[in-house]
Amino acid sequence: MLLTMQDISKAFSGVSALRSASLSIAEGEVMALVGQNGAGKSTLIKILTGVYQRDTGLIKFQDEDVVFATPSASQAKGIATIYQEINLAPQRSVAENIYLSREPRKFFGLLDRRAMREGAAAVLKTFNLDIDVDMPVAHFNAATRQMIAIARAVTQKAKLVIMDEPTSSLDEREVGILFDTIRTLKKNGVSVLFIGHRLDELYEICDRVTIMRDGQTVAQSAMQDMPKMELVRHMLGKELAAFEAIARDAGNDDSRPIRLSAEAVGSGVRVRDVSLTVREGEISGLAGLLGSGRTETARIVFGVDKLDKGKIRVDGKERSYSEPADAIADGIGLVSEDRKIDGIVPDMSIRENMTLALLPKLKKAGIVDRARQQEIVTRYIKALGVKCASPDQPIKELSGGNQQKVLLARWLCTDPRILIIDEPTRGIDIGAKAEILKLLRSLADEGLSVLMISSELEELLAAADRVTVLSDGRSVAVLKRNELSETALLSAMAHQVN
Amino acid sequence: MSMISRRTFMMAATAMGALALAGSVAYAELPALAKKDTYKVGFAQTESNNPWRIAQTESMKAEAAKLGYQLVYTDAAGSAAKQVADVNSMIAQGVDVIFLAPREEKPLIPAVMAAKKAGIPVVLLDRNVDQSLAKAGEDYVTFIGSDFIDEGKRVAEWLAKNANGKSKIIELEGTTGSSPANDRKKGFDEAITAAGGFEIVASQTGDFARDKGRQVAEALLQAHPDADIVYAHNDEMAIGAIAAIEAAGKVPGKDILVLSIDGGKEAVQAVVDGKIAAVVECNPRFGPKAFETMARFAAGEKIEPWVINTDKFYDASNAAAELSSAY
Amino acid sequence: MTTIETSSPPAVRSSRVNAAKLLSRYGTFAAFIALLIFNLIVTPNFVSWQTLNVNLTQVATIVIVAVGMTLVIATGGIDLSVGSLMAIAGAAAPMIFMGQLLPIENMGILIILSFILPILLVMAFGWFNGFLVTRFSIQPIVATLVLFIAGRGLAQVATNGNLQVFKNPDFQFIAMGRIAGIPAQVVVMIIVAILAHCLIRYTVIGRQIIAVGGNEKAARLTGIPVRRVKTFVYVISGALAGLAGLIVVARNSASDANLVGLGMELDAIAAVAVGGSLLTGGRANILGTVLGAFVIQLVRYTLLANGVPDAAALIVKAGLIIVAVFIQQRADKA
Amino acid sequence: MTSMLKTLSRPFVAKSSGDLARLGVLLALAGLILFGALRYDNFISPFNILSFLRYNSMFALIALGMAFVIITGGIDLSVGGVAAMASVVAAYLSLYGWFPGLAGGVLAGLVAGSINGVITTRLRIQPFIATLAMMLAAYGTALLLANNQSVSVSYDTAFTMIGQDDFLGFPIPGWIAGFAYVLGWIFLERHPAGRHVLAIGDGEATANLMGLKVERTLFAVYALSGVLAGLAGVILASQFGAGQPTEGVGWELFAIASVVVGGTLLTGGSGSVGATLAGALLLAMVFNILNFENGLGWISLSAYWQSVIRGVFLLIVVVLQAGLMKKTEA
Repeated sequence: MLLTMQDISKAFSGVSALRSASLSIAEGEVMALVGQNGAGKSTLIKILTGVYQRDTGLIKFQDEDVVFATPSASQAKGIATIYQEINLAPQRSVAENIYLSREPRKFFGLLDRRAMREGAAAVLKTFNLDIDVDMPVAHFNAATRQMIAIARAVTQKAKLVIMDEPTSSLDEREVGILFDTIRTLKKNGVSVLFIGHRLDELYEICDRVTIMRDGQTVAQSAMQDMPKMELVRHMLGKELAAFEAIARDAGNDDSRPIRLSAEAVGSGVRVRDVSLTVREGEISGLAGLLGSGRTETARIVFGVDKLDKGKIRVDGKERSYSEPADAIADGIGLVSEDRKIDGIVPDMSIRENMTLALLPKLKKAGIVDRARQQEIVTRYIKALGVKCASPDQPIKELSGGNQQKVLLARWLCTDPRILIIDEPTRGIDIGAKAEILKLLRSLADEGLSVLMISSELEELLAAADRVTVLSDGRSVAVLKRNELSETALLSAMAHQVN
Repeated sequence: MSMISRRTFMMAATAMGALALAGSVAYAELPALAKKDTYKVGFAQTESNNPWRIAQTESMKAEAAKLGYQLVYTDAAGSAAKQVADVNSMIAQGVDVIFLAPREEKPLIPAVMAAKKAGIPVVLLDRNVDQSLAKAGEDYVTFIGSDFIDEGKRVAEWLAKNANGKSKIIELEGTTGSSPANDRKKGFDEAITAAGGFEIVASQTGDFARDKGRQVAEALLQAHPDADIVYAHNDEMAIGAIAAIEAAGKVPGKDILVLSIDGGKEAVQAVVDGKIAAVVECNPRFGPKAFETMARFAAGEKIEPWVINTDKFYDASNAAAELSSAY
Repeated sequence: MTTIETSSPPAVRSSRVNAAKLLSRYGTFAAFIALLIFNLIVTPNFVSWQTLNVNLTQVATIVIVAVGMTLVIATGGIDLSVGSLMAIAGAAAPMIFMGQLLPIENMGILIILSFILPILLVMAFGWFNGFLVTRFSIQPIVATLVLFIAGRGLAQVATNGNLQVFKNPDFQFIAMGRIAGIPAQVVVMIIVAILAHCLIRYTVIGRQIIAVGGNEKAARLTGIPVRRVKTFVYVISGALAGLAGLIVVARNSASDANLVGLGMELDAIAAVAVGGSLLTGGRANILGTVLGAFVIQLVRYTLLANGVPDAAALIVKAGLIIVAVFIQQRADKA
Repeated sequence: MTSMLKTLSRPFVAKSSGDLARLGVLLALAGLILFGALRYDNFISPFNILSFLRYNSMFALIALGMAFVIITGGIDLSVGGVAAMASVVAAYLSLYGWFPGLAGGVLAGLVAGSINGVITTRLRIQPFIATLAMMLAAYGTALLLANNQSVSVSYDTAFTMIGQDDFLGFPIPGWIAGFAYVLGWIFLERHPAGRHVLAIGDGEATANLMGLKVERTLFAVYALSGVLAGLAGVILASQFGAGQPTEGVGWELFAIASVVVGGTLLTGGSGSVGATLAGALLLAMVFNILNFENGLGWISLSAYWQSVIRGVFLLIVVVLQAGLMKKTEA
C-alpha cells in the first residue's frame, strides 16, 4: 500500500467531523472517494495534506508513519492536491504557478527563468496544451487552469495526486483529456485519489472506491464489484430511485404566453447572439458546454452585465435593466451559480438571507416589519424543508443543499413571475437534488416561469419542458420536449466544436 | 542633466562632502551680505498650526512687503528634516539671506552649515541651535529671540512672590518632545523648586492645544482637587484650563491661579478679566527686528550673538493698559 | 417534502469555546468594569459627579464619530477623513454666525444655519468619499486619504489658519448647555448612538449595510443598491464628523482649523475595533463601539489622573487595541 | 480565502493594466522634471538634485518596505514611528562608532517589524490594526528612550558620514537607497522568495495550499519593512545630527501614497519596485516644485494650499489609475 489511513478522527470546536475514517491506496491505483456533502471527504483530505491535524488515528505513507504539519510537508513527501476551487495564484504566470515553491534556481539562488519557462511548456505539451506560459493564469478558462494544476502536480513528481471534483468545471472533451492524463499518471506508477459526484465518470476511470458517510468510512471495494445502486445506497444510507421524469407530459405547449424573450442578445465576447423564450408555467432549460455563455446570458437578462445589442422583452415589453434591482422590480429573480461568491451573506442569519431581496417590500417607514418577516421565513423553512436549528442560525453553518433552499426561498418569497436558476443542484447530494427539481416543477405548475441553466444532462432531460442550447455565445438549437434526448442534446451542444 | 558640466557637478559634490566635516570644525568665515536695494530673502518656517506661528509668518511677510523684498517662504509642517530640505531648496534658488526659525536645536545644524557653505548668511529666529555645534558670528549671523527657559523661570519667579499661600501646581506641558515644552518646563520647574514651598502635583501634556489642554485640565483637576495653581506652557492651553476650572465649579483667579506664556490678545484680555493671573509674552512679531538686523549686517556692522527680543510681562498691574499692544 | 430527519444532537461545545465567546461578548464590558474598579481603588477622588461629567463630555465626540465609522466599517470600508471633516465643519460654523459669509442680520436664523450648513457641507464631502469609492472603485483607505490630506488644508485656507474666537451662548448650547441636568453633548451622543443602533437593527437600509459588508456581490444580485448604500454610510459618517466638529468648537469658544479633530480617525477606528466590529465588514456593533470608546476614554483618564507620562500612555493604548482585537477574533473563530 | 475568491471571480485582468499605470507614473515624473527645469532657475542644478536625493532617500527606503507589505495585501502604518524610534537608538549608539549606530538603528527596526509580523501572522490580527498599535508603541518607546527630546549623535565617530557624506560624488543615503532598490528589484523579480511574496498577495489560502511558507514570508515582509524603516531612522539621525522621537509623523501616508501612485493596488498580488521608486520621487518632487514656485515670488502659496494641492494631486492620480484599470479590464 502506498497510503494507509486508519481510524482517523477529528473534531472542530467540539463538533466531530470525522469518526474513525480510513482509506488505503495502492501504488498506481485510482481510488474513488465518494460521499454526500458533509460526509467528511474534505476533512479527510485536509488531514492527509497537512492543512488540518488529526485528533487520533494513524497515517502511513510509503510504509512510514507520518504526520504532516503543513501542506508543504506533505508536498515534500510526494502528495499533490488539486482542490475544487482551483488553487493557483491568478496573477502569476503559468510557468510560475507550475513551479511555485520549488523553482529551478541558478547562481545565488536566483530564479532560472529559462528553465522554468521551457520546463513548463514541455510538461504542458504532454497534455496537448500549447499556451503562452508567461501569461497570468487568470487569462485562462477553468479547464485550462485545471490542466495547469495537474501539470504542477506532475512536475512535483508526486506519488499521490488528489483531485477534488476535477471534472466539475470541465466539458466532455476536456474530461476526456483529463482522463487520458490520469491514465498516463497511472502508467507511471502514480496513484490518484479521485473525488467526484458523477457516477459514470467514476466507473470509467477508477479502480477502487471508498465510500464515506457521516464522518465514517462505510464501504471500500473494487469498482466493478460495486453496482451503481449499491454505491448510492451506501452514500445515502437508503435506496433511491433515479430521477423521475417530472417534466410536463404535454411538453411543447406553445400556446402559453411568452413571459421572457431574448432576441439576438449580445454583450462582450462571451455572448454573441442568443435568442431564447420562456413561457408561462414552464421550465425552460438553457444548456451548453462550459464557456458557451449560459451564465453570462442570465446575467445580461438580470441586469448585472450590460446589454450591448439585441432586445430583451418581459411580458412583451422591451426591457434593458442597468441594475438587478430593476429586474427584480419587474418580478424576475436569479439564483446564481456560485452560492459562496454571489449567493449567501455568510455571517447573516437564515432569516436575513432569505428576506434580503424582499426587504424593500417589508418596510414600514423604513423599518423592517419583524412580524411579517418571521411569518414568511417560518412558512418557507417549512415549505422547502430547510433543516436548521433556528431561523437565526448563521447561514454559513448550513449544508450546501439547505443553503440552496434558502436562496431559492429568497426569490420565491418575492413572488416572482420569472425565476432564473443557474445550476440549481450543483454541489448538492442526490437526495436534495431530486427534491429541488420537484419543487421547481410544482412552482411551474403554479404558473412560475423558470429558466434553468444546467450542465447536467439528466437534470435537463428530467425537468425541462424545452431546452435552448448555446454554443460559443450563440443559441444553436431549441429542443422541445418531444425532441429531447441525450443524443439530441449532445449533438446540439457539440455544434461548432468539431 | 547634460547641460551640467562634469566639473560643476563634481565641485558641488565635493562641497556637499565637506559638509560633514563642517559639523565639528568651523573653518570658514561667516558669509558676508552685499548692500543692495532689494533682496531675495528666504524664510523657513517650522509649522503654521498655531496662532503664534501665524502671527510670526504674517509679521515677516508684512515687513518684506514693506521693504519691497522678495520673500521665499517655506513651511516644514512640523518636521525638522523637511525644514533642512526646505533650506536646501532655498540655497538652490540662490537667496541672499535665510531667516530660519529652527524647529529643533540639533537637527537644523546641517541646514545652517549648508547655507554657510553656499555663502548665504543665516539669521535664526525664536529658537537657537545647539551652541556646541554651531556658533553665532561664525556659522550664522545671530539669534533673534527670547529664551524659553527664561520664560518658564519668569513665571516661577512671579509665582514665588504672588502665590498668596497657594502651592499645589498642575502643569500643562506643550507637545511632548518639542523644545519650547522642554525648556518652559525646565525653566519653571528649576526655579520653583529653588523657591521652595511649592509642589507640582501633576504634569501632563496638553499638546499646546486648547481642546486637549481643557480635557487634560478637567481630568487633573478631578484627580487633584487640592490643586490651586495651573501653569500652562501656552495661552491656548491656559484658556482651555480656564474652561475646565469653571466647569469644575471653581473660580479662576480666585480659587485657582492660572499662569501662561505667549501673551496673545485673548490671554491678555483674560488677565484683564482676572482669569489669568499672569502671562509672560513671547513676542511673535519678528519682522521689523529681523530685517533691521539684516540691514545692519549688510552695512558691515558686527552683530551681537543674541539679539534679544524683549518680552513683556502682563499681570493685573499692567494688562489693561497694554491690551491694545498685545498681538 | 416530508423528509424529516432527526436533527443531530445539539453540538457539544467545550468550555474553552464558551469562555472565548463570553470574553468577546462581554470582554469590552468586563474591561470597562475592571477599569472602574481599578479607578475606585487607585485614582484619588474618582467617585464624584464631576468625574462622570468630565468623562462623558470628553467621550461624546469620539462616540459620535466612531458611530459613523462603525457604519462605514460595516460595509467593509474605512473613513480616514473624519478628522479633516470635523475641522471643515468647525471652521464653517463660526464664519456663518459671525456673519462673515451670509448677509443675514437675524441672529436666530444665523444660528440655525450655522448648524445646518456646515453639516450639509461635510455631508457633501462624505458623498464625495462615497463617490470615489463606488464610481471609481478606489479602495476606501486611498479614497478617504485624499480628503484626509486636503480637507484640513481647505479649512485652513478658508480661515487662513487663524483661530476664530467667539462667544455665542446660543450656538454653544450644544456643548455648554444642559438638558435636564445632562450636558447637551452627552444628550446628542446618546441620541446618535440610539438612532444608529436602531438604524442597523431595525431598518431596511441598516440590514442592507450589513449585507453589503457581508457579501457585496450577493447584495447586488438581490437588488440592493450597493452604490447607494455605500455612499449613504460615507455621507452619514461625514455628517456625524461634522456634528462632532461643531461640538468641539462650541466647547472651546474657538475654532482652530489646524487642530480640530486632529487624530480623531485613529481614536474612532480604535473605538470600533475595541468595541468588537471587525474591520472586514459585515458587522456593526454600535453598543460595542460606544463601550469601546468608553474604555479608551477611561484608560486615558486613568493614566492622566495617575500621572503616567504621555509616552507610556501611547504604549498602553497600543497594547489595549491588540488585546481587544485578539479576543474578538479568537471568539469569532471558535 | 475571500481574497482568492475575489481575484478568481474577476476573470480577465489584462496583463498590462499595472504596466500602463507604471508607464503613467514615469511620464508624470518626467513631465514634472521638465516643467521644473523650464520654469525655475537652478532647478536641475547639482546642488538641488543631490540635496533632493539626500533627503528623499529616507522616504524611498520606507516606500520600498511598504511596497513589499502592500504586495502581500497588507499595510504597515508603523513605519514613521519605527523610524523615529530607530533614530533615537542609533543616536545613542553612535557614541560607540558608526557601525554600532547603524546596526542598533536597523536592529530596532527589525525588532519592531518582527513584532508586527508576529502579531499579524500568529495572532492573525489585521495588519491595519496591528501596525496602528505599533505606531503608537514605537512613538511611546522613542519618547521614553529619548526622555522627550532630541538625542544628539556623536560627531566624534564617523556616524554622521552615513547621512551627510558623499561617495564618488553621490550622497551616501542615495547610495544606500539605490542599493536597497536594486536588491529589492532582484529579490522581487528574480528570486523565488520574491515571487512567493507576489503569490501570497494573490491569495494567502491558495499560496498555503501550494506549499508556500505563507506565515514565514509574511513575517519576513513585515520584518523587512521594519528594517528599512530602521535604516531610514539611521539616516535621519545621521543626516540631521540627532535622534528625533517626534519625527516621522505622516511618513506612512507618504509611503502608501508612493506605492499607490506607483501603480500597486492595495489588494495585493502585483506591484513593481521601480514604479514605487518613481512614485516616491514623484510625490517628493511636488514638494520641491512647490518650494521653487514660492521662490518665484508671484504667488506665495501658504502651507495650507500645499496640502490641498497634495490632496488634489493624489486624487487625480488615483482617479486616472482607476480609469486605466477599468479600461484595460473591459
